[in-house]
Amino acid sequence: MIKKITIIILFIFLLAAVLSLHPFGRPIFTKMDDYFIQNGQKETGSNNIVSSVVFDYRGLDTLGEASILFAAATGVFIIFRSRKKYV
Amino acid sequence: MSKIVKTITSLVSLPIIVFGLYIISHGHLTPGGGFAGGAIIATFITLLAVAFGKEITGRNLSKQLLLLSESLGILTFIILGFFGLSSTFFYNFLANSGEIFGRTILFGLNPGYINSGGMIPLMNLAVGLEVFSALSLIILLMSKEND
Amino acid sequence: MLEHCLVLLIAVPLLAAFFTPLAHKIGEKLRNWWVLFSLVSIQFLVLVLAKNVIGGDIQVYTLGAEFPSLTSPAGFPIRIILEADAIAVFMALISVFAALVISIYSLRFIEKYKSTDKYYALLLILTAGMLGLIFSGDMFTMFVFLELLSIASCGLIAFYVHRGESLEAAFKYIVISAVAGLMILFSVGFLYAQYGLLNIAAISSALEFTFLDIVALVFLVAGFAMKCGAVPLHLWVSDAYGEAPAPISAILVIASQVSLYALFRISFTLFGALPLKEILGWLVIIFGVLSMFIGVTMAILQTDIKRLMAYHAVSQTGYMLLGVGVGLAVIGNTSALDAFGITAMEGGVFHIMNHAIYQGLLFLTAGAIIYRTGTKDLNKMGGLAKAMPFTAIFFLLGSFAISGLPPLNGFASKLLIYESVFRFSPLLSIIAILVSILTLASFVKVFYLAFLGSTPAKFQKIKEVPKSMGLAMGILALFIVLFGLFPNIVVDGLVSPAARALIEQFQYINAVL
Amino acid sequence: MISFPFITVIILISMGFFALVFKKNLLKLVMAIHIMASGVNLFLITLGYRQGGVAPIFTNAPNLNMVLPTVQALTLTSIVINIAIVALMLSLIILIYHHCGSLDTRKRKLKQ
Repeated sequence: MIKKITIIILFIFLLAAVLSLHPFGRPIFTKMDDYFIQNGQKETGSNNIVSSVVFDYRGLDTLGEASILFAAATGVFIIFRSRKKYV
Repeated sequence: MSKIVKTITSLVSLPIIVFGLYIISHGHLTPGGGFAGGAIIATFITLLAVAFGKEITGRNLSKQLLLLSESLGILTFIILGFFGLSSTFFYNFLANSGEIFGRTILFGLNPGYINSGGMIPLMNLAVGLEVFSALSLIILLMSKEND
Repeated sequence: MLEHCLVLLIAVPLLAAFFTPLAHKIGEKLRNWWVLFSLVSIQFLVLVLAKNVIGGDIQVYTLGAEFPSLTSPAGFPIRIILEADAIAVFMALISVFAALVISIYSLRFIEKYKSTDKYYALLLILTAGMLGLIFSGDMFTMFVFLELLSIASCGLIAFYVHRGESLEAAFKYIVISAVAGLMILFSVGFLYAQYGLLNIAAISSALEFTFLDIVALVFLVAGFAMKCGAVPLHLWVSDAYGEAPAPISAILVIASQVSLYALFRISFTLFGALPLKEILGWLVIIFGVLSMFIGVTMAILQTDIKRLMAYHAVSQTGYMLLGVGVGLAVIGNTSALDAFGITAMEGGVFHIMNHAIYQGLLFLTAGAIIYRTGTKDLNKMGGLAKAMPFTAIFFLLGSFAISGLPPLNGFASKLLIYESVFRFSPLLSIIAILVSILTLASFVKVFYLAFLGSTPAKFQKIKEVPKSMGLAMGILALFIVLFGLFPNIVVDGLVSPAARALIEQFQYINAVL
Repeated sequence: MISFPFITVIILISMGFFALVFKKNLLKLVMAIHIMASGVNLFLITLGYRQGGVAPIFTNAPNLNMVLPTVQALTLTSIVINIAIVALMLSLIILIYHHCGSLDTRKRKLKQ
């Protein structure tokens, strides 16, 4: 019973938090994104600003993400390394 | 799987690969890029695993090859980062430099020139290879029935 | 080359991790040398970085800019900025040193299992994840490297696939890490919605006291508290440390200390300006006291040697939370802060290093026992002291250090905590001393059951552990005694600049803006 | 006017959290994590929308009023992290099923 109450409290808390956000479609502070849109092409030379953000402005995130995929594939390989002898 | 499914997979596999490579190579012009294109090509391996079953998933050779290509893909990606170490890690030294991908792009709409992204197309290819082999490796490993 | 060593600390372990499977294809020997060589070079890089960060100012590195210190071309930070101040270098020293010792230990410990190159690749990725989480000055990069840490350690916890418990432990660990990561990502979304920035220094300078900031603070503290093994969400700790291979449990202790560091980074640097520091301080103190007490009471009941040490790790995390929580609670009035707040924080931070060392040594000795006898159950063991004298000595050293007996390093940091917390509120420090006595009691029981008494039939002819495992345990034991006998060198040289760096939030911000 | 996308985000996250807390089957736990992750991704994407905005790609874009690009980069990373977590969980479930014969978290009978 307590779990149901906590879920409802969490729902109301989240609802109050989200409703006090900026209205959908009108973000308040966009100076970082306007900088990307204005000089994305000049600095990185690519038309797709999202690709320039993913690979050039925030390259370390993509390196972390590619190594996350590498770690997941290695983890799955460790888990399934030998279904027959289980060693 | 039945004969029809096998023939259809062999027919449809080439368009999937070409479309995936298009998405990867035009990552800096059109939506998509390394991750989306790699995932598209990984569906080709899933299709093979579903259609041909044990012939594909049982073979160990395909898994070793995928392991190799995964390590190669991510090694090229991190070495591209090391190339820029003259000024800082991940520095886009190819952009606006006139060399292989160095065409300078001015602000505003343009039809999109293929050799314009600087290091971004190379990174797209490296990440595409890595994502393709990681996802298909996971699919092949998980679909190994206990023989 | 010097200013690049901050980013090389993250790039070199990743490069080494991606090359290990290829090195394994060439030869087993080559792979071992490759892993050890890369870890030694990372250790060298950390020492170089530590030398000029402890003495001088905060090192800043912008990835992808023309030159490393071009942090904000348009008045606010655009790219990802790595930032190393004294506390970050302090944590990095512990993580890299532990990873080096653990890879020396697991050369012989893991060799009889299949796919050992994957084990070393994941170990190096785990080290890169820890270093990335420590040095990232960007909220989203912190989230990415926290996830990298969780996924790499989930693969390692499930290493003994033939035992059902370790699969269950890995599943519980990955569920908790996924939920914690989603909470942190949700709060990064809230902070981005309000300020349009992702850099920690930029957000904390633009922070105003709105309702959404409190929501973001709640989710961040909840997410990192889940990952650092504090009491209310410590369910995964006993399973994860108990079922993983012994060297992996030792480095998982450091991984949860690193998310403890991230919790301090959030509460001190990111939300430094918020006036509600006392409530946050008291919250951390309550987490600490609960962890101390529940950890030790659960530990006494255990019969499995590694689960017992896992619960002790939870109770020791309580000491760190208590120490730094007292510092956070009194950060408002400067008179109390200078009186005992600083010493409380120094005690907490110094305890992070000591705990990492002696908890690592205890897990490695448990691994040595399991390597030779094959069982984890204390009732089946007995009389191992004659057959494994070195392991017995190392275990004794570790248990004396964890229960804070004078000549060893546990006593040095616990004394700092007792003194300062006593002046804050006597009851808390009495509880801390009581928990230390209970810890000593439980470890005396373990020593008697495992090492003294009659040797069961099948353990008559077991030999001492191989050289490389003995060497790894010896290095840790050496540092226990060293820090115990000369604590002031370490406290003045490493710990007090780290504690001061946590408090001085404006230095962190001026380095970027 | 109420911003409806944020309400769907909250519904998704609470549904995921509800299933995580109450459901006992391991597979349903994986689905719950996946639903919560897509809820958070939707939250990130809707934060970056601008009224009448177009995707921030300059090849033949209809107009220059563009949506915020950084949020889409964050969501790309978050989706890949979610793939990795679900892949690890599913492979663990396959082997747990081998060991325990059932996916119910309460029944803990080890087969061998």
